Amino acid sequence: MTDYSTPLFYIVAAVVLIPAVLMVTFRNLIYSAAAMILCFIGVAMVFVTLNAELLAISQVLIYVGAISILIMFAIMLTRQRSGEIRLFFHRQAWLALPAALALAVTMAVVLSRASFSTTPGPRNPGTSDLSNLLFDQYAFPFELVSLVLLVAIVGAILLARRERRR
Amino acid sequence: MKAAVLLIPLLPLLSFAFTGLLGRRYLKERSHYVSVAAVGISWLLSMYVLVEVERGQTLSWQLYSWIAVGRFSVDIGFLVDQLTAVMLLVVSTVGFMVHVYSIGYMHGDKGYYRFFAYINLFMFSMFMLVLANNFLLLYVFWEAVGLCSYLLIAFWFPKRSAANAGMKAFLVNRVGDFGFSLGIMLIFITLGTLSYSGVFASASTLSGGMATAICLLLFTGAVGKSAQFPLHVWLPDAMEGPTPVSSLIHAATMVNAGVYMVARSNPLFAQSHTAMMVVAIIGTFTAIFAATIAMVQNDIKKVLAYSTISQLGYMFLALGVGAWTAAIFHLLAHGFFKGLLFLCSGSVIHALGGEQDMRKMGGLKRKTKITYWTFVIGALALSGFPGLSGFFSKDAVLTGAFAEGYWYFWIVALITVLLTAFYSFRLIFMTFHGEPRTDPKVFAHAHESPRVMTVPLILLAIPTVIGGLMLGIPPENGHIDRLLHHIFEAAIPAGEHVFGPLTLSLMIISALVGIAGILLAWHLYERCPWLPNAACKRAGRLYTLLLNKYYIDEIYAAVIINPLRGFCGWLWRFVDAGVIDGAVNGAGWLAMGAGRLLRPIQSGKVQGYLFSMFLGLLALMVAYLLFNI
Amino acid sequence: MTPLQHYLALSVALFAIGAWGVMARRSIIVVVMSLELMLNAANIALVAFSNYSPGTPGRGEVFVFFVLAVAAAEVAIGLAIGIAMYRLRERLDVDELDELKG
Amino acid sequence: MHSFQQQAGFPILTVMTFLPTLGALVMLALMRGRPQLYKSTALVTAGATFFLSLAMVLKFDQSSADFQFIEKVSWIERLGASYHMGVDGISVLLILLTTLLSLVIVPASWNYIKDRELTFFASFLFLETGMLGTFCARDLLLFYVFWEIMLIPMYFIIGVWGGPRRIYAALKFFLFTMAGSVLMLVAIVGIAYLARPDRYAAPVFDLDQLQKAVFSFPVQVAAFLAFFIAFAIKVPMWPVHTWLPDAHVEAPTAGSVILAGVLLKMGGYGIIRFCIPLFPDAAAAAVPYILILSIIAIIYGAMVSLVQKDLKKLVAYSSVSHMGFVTGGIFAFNVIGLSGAVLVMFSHGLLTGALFLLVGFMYERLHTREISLMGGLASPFPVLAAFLLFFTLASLGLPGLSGFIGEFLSLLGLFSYNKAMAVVAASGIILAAAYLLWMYLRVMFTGTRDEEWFKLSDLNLREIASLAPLAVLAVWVGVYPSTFLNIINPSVNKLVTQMAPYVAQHGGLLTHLFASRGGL
Repeated sequence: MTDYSTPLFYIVAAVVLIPAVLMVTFRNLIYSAAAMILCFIGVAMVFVTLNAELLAISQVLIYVGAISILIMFAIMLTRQRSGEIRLFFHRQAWLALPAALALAVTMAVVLSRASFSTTPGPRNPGTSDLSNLLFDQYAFPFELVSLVLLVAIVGAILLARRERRR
Repeated sequence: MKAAVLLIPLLPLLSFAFTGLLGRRYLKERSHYVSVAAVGISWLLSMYVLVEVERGQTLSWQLYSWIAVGRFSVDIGFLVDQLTAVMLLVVSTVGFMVHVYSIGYMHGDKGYYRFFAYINLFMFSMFMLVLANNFLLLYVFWEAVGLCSYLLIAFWFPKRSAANAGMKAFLVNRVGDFGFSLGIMLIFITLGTLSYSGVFASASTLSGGMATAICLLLFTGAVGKSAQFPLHVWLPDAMEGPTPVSSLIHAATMVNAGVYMVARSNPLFAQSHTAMMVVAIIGTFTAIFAATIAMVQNDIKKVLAYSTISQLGYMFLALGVGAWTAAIFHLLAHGFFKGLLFLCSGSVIHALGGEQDMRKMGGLKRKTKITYWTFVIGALALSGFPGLSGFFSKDAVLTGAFAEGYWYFWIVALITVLLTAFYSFRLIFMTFHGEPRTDPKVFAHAHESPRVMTVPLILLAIPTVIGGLMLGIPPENGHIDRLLHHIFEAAIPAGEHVFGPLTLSLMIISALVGIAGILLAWHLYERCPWLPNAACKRAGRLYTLLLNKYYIDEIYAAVIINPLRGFCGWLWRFVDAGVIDGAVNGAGWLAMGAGRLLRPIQSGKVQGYLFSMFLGLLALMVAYLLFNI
Repeated sequence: MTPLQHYLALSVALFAIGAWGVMARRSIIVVVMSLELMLNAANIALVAFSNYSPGTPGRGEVFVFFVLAVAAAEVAIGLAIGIAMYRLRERLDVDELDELKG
Repeated sequence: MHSFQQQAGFPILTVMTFLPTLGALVMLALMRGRPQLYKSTALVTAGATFFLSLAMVLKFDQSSADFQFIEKVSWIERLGASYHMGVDGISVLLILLTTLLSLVIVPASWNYIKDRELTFFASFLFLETGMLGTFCARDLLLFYVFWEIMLIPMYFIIGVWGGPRRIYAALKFFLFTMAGSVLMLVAIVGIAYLARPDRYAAPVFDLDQLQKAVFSFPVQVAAFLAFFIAFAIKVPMWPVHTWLPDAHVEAPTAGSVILAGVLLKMGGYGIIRFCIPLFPDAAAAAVPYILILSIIAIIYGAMVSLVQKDLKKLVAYSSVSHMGFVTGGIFAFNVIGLSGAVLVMFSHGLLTGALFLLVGFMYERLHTREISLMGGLASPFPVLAAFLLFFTLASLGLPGLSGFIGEFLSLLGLFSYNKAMAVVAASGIILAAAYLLWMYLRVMFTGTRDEEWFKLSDLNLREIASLAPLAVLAVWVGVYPSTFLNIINPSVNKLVTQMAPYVAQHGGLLTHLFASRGGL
């Protein structure tokens, strides 16, 4: 098969990066939320290119399905008078961008400097491998994560409950 | 003899305690019985001791060891010899007379008991001073006497001037005592002992320079106590105290302590000729210096005060030139007639209801007969009228100075004789002769003082008249010379003095000069009273200079007191509060400041924190890149 | 095959954008969203590494699951706080919530 | 060996030290709210402690120079610290002073304190324990413990019952002393470890062994400086004295009496007991500098007192000046100087204690300490005037009273060391007379400023009772000092002979050093 992977990668990268930038720069929250969803889909596509289908599907399920909706709810609940949304901090905004870029550059340099022993092409781990790892080697973290989720649920309910005057 | 010597100081001490404690509530106006009796008995005992000493019996008796620390051991002890006997004579007699006199003078005063308590304490300290057998004990009672003079000068303490005068007296004495204590320390360091016998025995081992240093330090004490030139400023102000005090302390006893100390340490002084010269120079200068001021003073007691300073100058002159016995003879005579003069001035002030300014007196001759005649006797003795005690003792001093070859001292002394005669009779003419210048009401009931005051005057007048004849004839080896010869033999310069034509001519010269002074005063103040004012106007600035006592007090204030006070103020504000406290509080403020500086970092903005975290991450990575940690 | 470095570059870029969003935006919700971005960037890197590195396959991907779980919990809590804050202050700008000032 | 069994039959030192604490605890526990009861208990406890110390003085064997009434019980095994108590001549005298002053202040502050009276008396009794313990401790760690125990009650006394600026004053007092004592702790631990016979033995805190240990010169200098700074702050010496006036102005009367009467002696005692015997070389080397500092203290203290407006500040600065004689006398390193220094400490305790009592009585009547607001007090209060005159004269060094003996001996000691220094120090007595008499004039003489004072009562019997013992002792020391000199002579001689070789060796070096600069 002809080598479509490189142009495909660039398309997928674009699908990820452009909405990300839009998300951050959009004035209206709804638009930035939509951009985020697009970005998550992009990420799912990246997983696909990395032969991690299971991950891609779970990514779509969780991020696009659950978390984005959650954020949409949050946006709805905290409807603000649209007028005064000031996009950035006046003070820190101009500092944040260069800082982020500097961060990116340094990380890139560090990564480029580092040497990884890499096998030539992407390998193809099946779902069975994942499940083996997940349920015997990492069983304990798995249980732990469930605990974390439990705590998060209880916490979220408590925090967001409408305060009843006692 | 031993019992007598112990009792002499003990009785006044006991009566001090008795009157002091019980005086306020119980004794009140009866508090004089115990104290006068005590001093009277002491007087009798002193006479007994004098007679014993005349018969050649001396005593050196050590009561107990006072301080014993390592090499330094000092004990409380008595030394009674001819010199002590003479001093006891003066102190006890004048003291007893003043006690009797004070009954009348202090009558009705609110602090009656306090007066007698203090004056008894003074008698105790003076007796102990004279009886002490070592330098430290002398120093102890030297300051105790200074304390009593402080208490008695500031007796009427509600009066600000009296309180200031008291403090001034104590402080100036203290300056003198500073030198005295250093002298004592030097003696101990070089000779290892402080008792008279020990020190005088090893006096010859002293090197010239050390002897001079010691003598000069001791002499600073004498200058302070006997009000000689640099430290004389306190005596005129001491006249704030009641007159009996001025008579006893500031004329007859305490001020002589300086002369006694120098006389007592004659073996030391004999070792250093320079020290003797310093004593003589200061003595002569003070004599003429004080005499010039006395001429223009208008307060009756101030005149007598300056006259005392001047006569003390005479005594130090005599000590300086080596005429030791003459100095003591003059001390004795001066004690009597100056005490008498002060008591007479007291009775004059008493008669005029407290008036002390001579310009508001006059014509008291008729009113106060006894005071007048005793005053005249005293004045004649003071100005060296032939026949009276003053004549013989002053003449002894003059001939002593001339015979030793110090003719320049003799000339200055002769001028002072003239001035002395002048101011003493100026005083008499202004107070007793001429028309009364007091306002009629006061003058109307001016009366002679009660008998309890006039009897002591008469009793003191007797020795002034016959004292000279008894002790001074023939001059140079009269009774007093023979008595004190043994004491001063270590210090008497060689050469035999016989009563020859030289001494006779000197006597005549000084007598004539004295009489000339009297006539001058008579001419100015009796015959033409307008002359003095004219003379003063013409003299102008000189007169004001003398009137203000050469501005010595003002100079001291400007040179020492005010700069010292200013410096101390600066010292406290700048160094203490500024530097040290500044540093301490500064450290405190520093901690606070640093805290306040760092506070804004906790701005509470989440973004701020995130931002600094990122910067931290960035820095770490850059560090990794650059230094490849 | 596109080499590992490309994926890493992508992950870094995404991470930087997320960081920028977190630091620059005022509303809590956008901050949370940008946080998600950063987490996804991490996921990309994880998966990339797990594929290109030797050893038992899927080691990285397993980890992504955990990241997902935690991210979900985190978003829940973040938004809950945001809503609670909104109810209190009517405004959601992060720079006005500074009660914890020193 | 002078163990307590032979001499007193019962551990007299421990009983004496902890009796006040016992009394305080009993008071705190049982007598809250019953003023008559706890006041009398306080008096009884202080009285009992005083008589115990008196018994100790009588039983004290004045011929021997070594420590007596020894009590030694091992306290912390592994640290080598033992509960080792013992007294020699100098500590006996200072203990007597402490118990006397503590007894005297109880009646004096009978109605001076308005609120929380019980804790006031209790804290004084705790303070007394701290002081007595410090004088008896023969073990460095024990000494440090008592040194700190002493600090806390004093802090409260100034902080709680003080005047308007009491917090600042109490804090300053505490921080100054704390800074010093922390330095000392470092030195204590240092030398304790250095003095260990071998690497694994327990550190040595016991003074007897420590004195045998020989430290190298730099160690000696460092340790000496640490100890000396702690004690110099307490003395107080010149540069570190600024806490004293503030502490005195704000402290209540009884607090000032104890602060001036005893706490200042801690510094002097500490120097004699620890700095000199443990680090002889360093002490000998430091002599000229310390002498210069003490002379500055004498002159500076006297000069600053001249311009003080507050009576208590004046007396506080005069204490700085008097304590200059102490350090001057000590570091002259001869028997005369050292006995003089100890006597100055004893007499200064009596006199300044009495002066503060009098200032307190005046404050109770006039409610002010400003000299400018007073004037002519002698007419309305003759007895008060008499007592104040007596103690003013004693403290300006009038011969025949206690002040003179100490000062003269220290000056004489200083004189034999170096004449020029002694002359400058001796000028201090003129300044002393100046500021004290000037104070007396402005306060007592001149016209009475305010007529109501005549209605106020003069000193009552209780107040005279608290002053009388101090006056009697002042006269006793002045007239017959050998009773006190015999007590301290043996230990003074022992210390001087012990220091003689070092002074000779170092003396030469430094006088040579000074001579070359045409120095003193």
